[in-house]
Amino acid sequence: MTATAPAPTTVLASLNGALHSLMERSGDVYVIGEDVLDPYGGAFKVTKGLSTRFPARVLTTPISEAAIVGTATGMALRGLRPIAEIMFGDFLMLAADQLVNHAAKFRWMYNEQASVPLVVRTPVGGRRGYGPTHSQTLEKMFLGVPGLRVVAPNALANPGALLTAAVADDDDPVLFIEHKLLYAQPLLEPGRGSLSEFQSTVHGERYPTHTLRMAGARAADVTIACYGYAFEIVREAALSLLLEDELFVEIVLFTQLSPFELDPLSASLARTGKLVVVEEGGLTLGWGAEVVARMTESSAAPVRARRVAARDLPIANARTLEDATLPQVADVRAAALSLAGREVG
Amino acid sequence: MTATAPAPTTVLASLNGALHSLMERSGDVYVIGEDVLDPYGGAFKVTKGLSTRFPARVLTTPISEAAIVGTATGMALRGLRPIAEIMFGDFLMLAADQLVNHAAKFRWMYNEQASVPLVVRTPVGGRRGYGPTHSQTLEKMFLGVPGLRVVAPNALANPGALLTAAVADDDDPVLFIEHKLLYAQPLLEPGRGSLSEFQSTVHGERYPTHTLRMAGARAADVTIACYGYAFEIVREAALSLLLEDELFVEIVLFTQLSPFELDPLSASLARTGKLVVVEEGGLTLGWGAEVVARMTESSAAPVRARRVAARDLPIANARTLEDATLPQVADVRAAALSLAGREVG
Amino acid sequence: MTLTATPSAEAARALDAELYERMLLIRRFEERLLDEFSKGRLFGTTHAYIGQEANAVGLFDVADAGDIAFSNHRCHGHYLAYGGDIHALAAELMGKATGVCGGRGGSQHICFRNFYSNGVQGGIVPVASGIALAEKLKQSGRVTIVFLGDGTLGEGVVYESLNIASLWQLPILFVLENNRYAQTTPIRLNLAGDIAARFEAFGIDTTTLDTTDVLQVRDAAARALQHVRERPAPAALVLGTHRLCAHSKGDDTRDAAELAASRAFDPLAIHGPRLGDAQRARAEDSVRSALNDAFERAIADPFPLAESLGETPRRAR
Amino acid sequence: MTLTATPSAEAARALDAELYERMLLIRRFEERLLDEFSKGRLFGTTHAYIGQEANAVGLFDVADAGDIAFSNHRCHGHYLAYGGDIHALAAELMGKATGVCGGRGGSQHICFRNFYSNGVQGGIVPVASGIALAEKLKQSGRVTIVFLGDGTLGEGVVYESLNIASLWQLPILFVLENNRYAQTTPIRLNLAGDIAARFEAFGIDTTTLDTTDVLQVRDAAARALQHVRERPAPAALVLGTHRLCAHSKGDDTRDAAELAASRAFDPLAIHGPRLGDAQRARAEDSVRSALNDAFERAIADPFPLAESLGETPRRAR
Ligand SMILES: Cc1ncc(C[n+]2csc(CCOP(=O)(O)OP(=O)(O)O)c2C)c(N)n1
Ligand SMILES: Cc1ncc(C[n+]2csc(CCOP(=O)(O)OP(=O)(O)O)c2C)c(N)n1
Ligand SMILES: [Mg+2]
Ligand SMILES: [Mg+2]
Repeated sequence: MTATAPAPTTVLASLNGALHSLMERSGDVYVIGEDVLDPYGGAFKVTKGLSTRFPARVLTTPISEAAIVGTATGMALRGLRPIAEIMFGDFLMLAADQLVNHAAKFRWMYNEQASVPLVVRTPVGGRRGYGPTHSQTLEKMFLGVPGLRVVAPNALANPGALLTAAVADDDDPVLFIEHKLLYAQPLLEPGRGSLSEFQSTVHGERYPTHTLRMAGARAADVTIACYGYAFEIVREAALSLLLEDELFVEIVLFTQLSPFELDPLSASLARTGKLVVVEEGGLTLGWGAEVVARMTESSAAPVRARRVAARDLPIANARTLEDATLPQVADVRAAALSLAGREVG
Repeated sequence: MTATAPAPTTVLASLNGALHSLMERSGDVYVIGEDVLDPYGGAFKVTKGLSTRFPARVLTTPISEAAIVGTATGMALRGLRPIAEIMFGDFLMLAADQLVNHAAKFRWMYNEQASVPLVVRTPVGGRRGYGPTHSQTLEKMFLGVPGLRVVAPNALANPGALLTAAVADDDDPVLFIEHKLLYAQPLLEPGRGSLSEFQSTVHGERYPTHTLRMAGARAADVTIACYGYAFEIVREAALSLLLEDELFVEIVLFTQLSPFELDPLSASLARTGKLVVVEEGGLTLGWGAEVVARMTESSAAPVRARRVAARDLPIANARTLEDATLPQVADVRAAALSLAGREVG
Repeated sequence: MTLTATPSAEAARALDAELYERMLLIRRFEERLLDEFSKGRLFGTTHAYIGQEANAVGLFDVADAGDIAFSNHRCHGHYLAYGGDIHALAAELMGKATGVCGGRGGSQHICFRNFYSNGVQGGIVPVASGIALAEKLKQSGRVTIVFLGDGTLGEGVVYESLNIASLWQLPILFVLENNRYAQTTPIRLNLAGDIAARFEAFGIDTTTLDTTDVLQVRDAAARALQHVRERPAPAALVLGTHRLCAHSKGDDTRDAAELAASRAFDPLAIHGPRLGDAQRARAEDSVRSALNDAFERAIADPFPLAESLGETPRRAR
Repeated sequence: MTLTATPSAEAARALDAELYERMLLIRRFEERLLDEFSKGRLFGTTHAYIGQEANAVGLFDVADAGDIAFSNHRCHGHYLAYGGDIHALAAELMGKATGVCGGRGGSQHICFRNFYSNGVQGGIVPVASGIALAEKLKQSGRVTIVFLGDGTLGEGVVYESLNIASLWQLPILFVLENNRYAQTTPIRLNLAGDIAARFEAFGIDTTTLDTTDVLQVRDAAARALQHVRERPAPAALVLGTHRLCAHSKGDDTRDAAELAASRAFDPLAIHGPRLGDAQRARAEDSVRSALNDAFERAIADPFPLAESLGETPRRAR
């Protein structure tokens, strides 16, 4: 992120670079969380190098998720820009009261006399065999909480820029959701590499939404909405639908999950009338439920929709079970084909 | 609930009677929570009289919501049937980890070697001027949590029988959601009193769903789905739609919120094609989002839908603001009329 | 307003009068509020500070003007002792647009200058620690004061915060008001072991006081604040006290004899005799007129308009 | 298996051998596991008990067969000392259908008879209290043993549970394994004050031990269990120990000199000399064959089928 640093090549490098640059630019930025100090640099290494460069501003904490978020909230109330790390998203449950009844409420409840420019980062998601308490995708529980923004990077949207926006340009608390499998993922660019088939339009500034179309293709048959790591699955499904089934899809990729601002999706849906929503969290009351509900309520024409999400089950340790619980490329393909009225093989 | 006791006349009496009867019938039933002892009998009096009759089985606790749920979970794991009370539903946030990562997970994660027959009761909802931290309707955050059932009584479904089912006949953890304004509400019977215009069909046994139709009316124009206190608003709206607008509605009133089992609603919607979902919680990712999403996905014919819910804001202390935040009869009327293509006055 | 050496007799008399009037203001404010409730001018709930006035008044008298306070459900007394605007609080409690939070917060959710409160027990404690940390980092010299009841020692996050406050030597004063009740639950049914030992186990300097004499509270608070500010390091002040009113409105299940015995600890009755009759009457007059003015204005003030709710549109309207 | 008076020399020798073999089983099991990880037969993560074996082995040797244990992320050693089936654990860790939880739980989420574990720090403590309460109410005479690491003293719910356990005099033994690290964080960076004082502040009888001698742990555990069972009342055992392996897999950031010094506390090295060479060799043989058998069967076992997930249908398939 600094002028001299080489351009980052992975999501992890992008996030880590953004943290370095944020701390460099402002003495008000603090990092607070468990095991965030070097040489470890955090369980997923996102805070690597920070404590070496900014020893006074990287605070390793006891194992106290509620107090981590509460303490960071207090810092933010007094004008600092704290970035809290919750080691696994599963442990957000321990900080739920702090997020919902404290950080998110203060600004409104105090009638705009205070604000809480807090960022809470956390890795989520499965596919690493971590079992039932270290693999969940629980951000859905925080979508719609008044006063809280929920943002998720992906490999396409510049992850570091998103994090920078959340820390430096957002005066409200932001829950920043990082899928574990994204960290090692190379950054993507539309029209290049594995996205060579796609062209992208960007809507919004701070937390942009990308609409991806097959370059030079005819009108799309189906719209697929997703965020975060699900984009990795969706883009693979989209390519195989194109190559194997000649089905054209349009992908609408969100970074701001809540509040819901779905205009780009409405626009795509006006073209296709068919919507698949893909996410890694559990199906019921996942992000997709609100997306489908809003589209159903607001569309002039009838909407046909399918959600692809995890089964409403805990995430098992056994890979066979984990795979069968979490959404896969084949599920996205099946949903799109079924909506398009094709035989599902 | 006992053979000799007079039939209860309010929701509060029904719940309290059920607790008395449950404790009488089984020595395994315990009540655990803050300020549950007589003479106080709980902040909303639901546990009144229990500690006098069963002093060894009513446990007043420190102000420790996480440990209340955790302790009750441990009791349930070892074969007791604990009923925990969380004084205000807002404080469920403090027990979120216990509910999501402990109570709800054990049975599945331990491969059915254990079960957690726990009931967590809690009063929710606004309209009493209790302000931002004592008025919320947060059960939506727990809908869809694998392994957790969420049940809500209303003035029509026998509330005591529901609670009895949750305690005595359900081996899984149940979150039992009681709206504060329901307590004083007289129990209703279809075809009688304020429900004299309605006839009801009941689906399901343990946690039944009621479908209410206007007695002797022509086919309904709109289906309205709701639960809990929202039924009070919905039935008032339904009567006024009938009398003032000659609009006929069918009400589908749920008691089991999660897992979602929506067959009776699908059936009603197959008749009307138009769906209004009403709840007191915030709109975004409320119960209604999942209801609308499922109906959209599963209906053969296109579904037209509107959700009526609270604005996505904290609940203010000032009555004017609280009223403007929470859904009102007029909102339900407006949604139904707009779906039916009528001018909204 | 830090601790001074033995004041002159005149200064001591002036201080006595000041402290008395501030305690009286709180007492009469709360009484007025309960009265307005019974008249239906107030909606919701309230937790009066009657009987505990010496704590907040003694403490804030020796706090610095820039110090920060985070309070709980029983916050009116803290707010008034802090110097909060009377009319703005009265209006807030009536849900008026002119309230200190525009009617949004109400009784338990206040923000005024460097004074904050929230209604979830315990949750404010880490937030207060974070405030103390920010002020330490900014080297502002401000102390953060956080209020807890004895019952709130049930909440786990309190201990997470004690650990962090001690580990990082934060300039925070934990004020534990021990009225031996949590709502209707007597302390023997919800607290095991020893209160001071709980703080001390985290390496926090703790002073326990069992008095409702405002002068004694003031002295102890001055010492504690000095410790916190100068080290800086956290400290705890465990203040034995007596709630001489219901927990919120009508919910007093305590035994009559016990309540009667508690009346002997009324801080107004203890401190009052240090003033002359005329001084006390003047205090009553001055408080009455301040309260009348505040409440009359608040009663006349408008309710907030639904439009002031913010931009989030309600669906289906 | 309760505390007995001075045993005969023969009984003492048999006990020595038994304790050694149990510790060795844990040691070799964990080593085998880390090896299987590097061979890719295991997926996910694991937290080995290497270096801490004396705690679980000493403790469970004097626990009753019906006692209940609730363990944490570092549970393999506890499970094996409890008497858990070796093959069922190996299979569980490989995600096999024959695992102790059918492959659903994995390393941190175990249930076997009266042994439970979960992977969220602290959250198990109130659940264990509830178990102890149930057993007290049922008058079963069972003691509940709950394991915590020093780092887990950061979690607030632990203190909620200490308060309740003491208030209700629950038959629960808190076993605090103090290896002075939480993942990579040394205790000086995350713990203020004093560990024993934290338990004592809640009125809990606490014994602190700084030894990795299994015989000493066993004696202290026997006394603590007796206290818990007979009063009944909670007690805490604070066991100083040394983790002689990475926190999970490769994440050891500790200084080499410190690690080398820790090796002096290897409980096998301390207890081993009480056995003859032949006895030790026999123990190695017996453990090796038990582990080979368990792991070979586990490796050959089938993975669970997706169909065993349960009835909840996945959408859109
Ligand atoms: C998390 C939480 N649980 C429960 C309550 C309800 N409640 C409000 S005040 C109170 C008692 C508090 O007792 P204590 O801390 O001793 O303060 P006091 O009321 O005696 O001043 C309770 C249980 C709450 N506000 N927050
Ligand atoms: C609530 C929660 N926060 C964080 C973690 C991640 N984590 C797993 S083990 C561990 C360190 C635990 O330290 P300690 O309690 O001392 O036990 P030890 O690992 O030393 O045996 C951490 C932070 C977790 N599992 N649960
Ligand atoms: Mg109290
Ligand atoms: Mg440790």
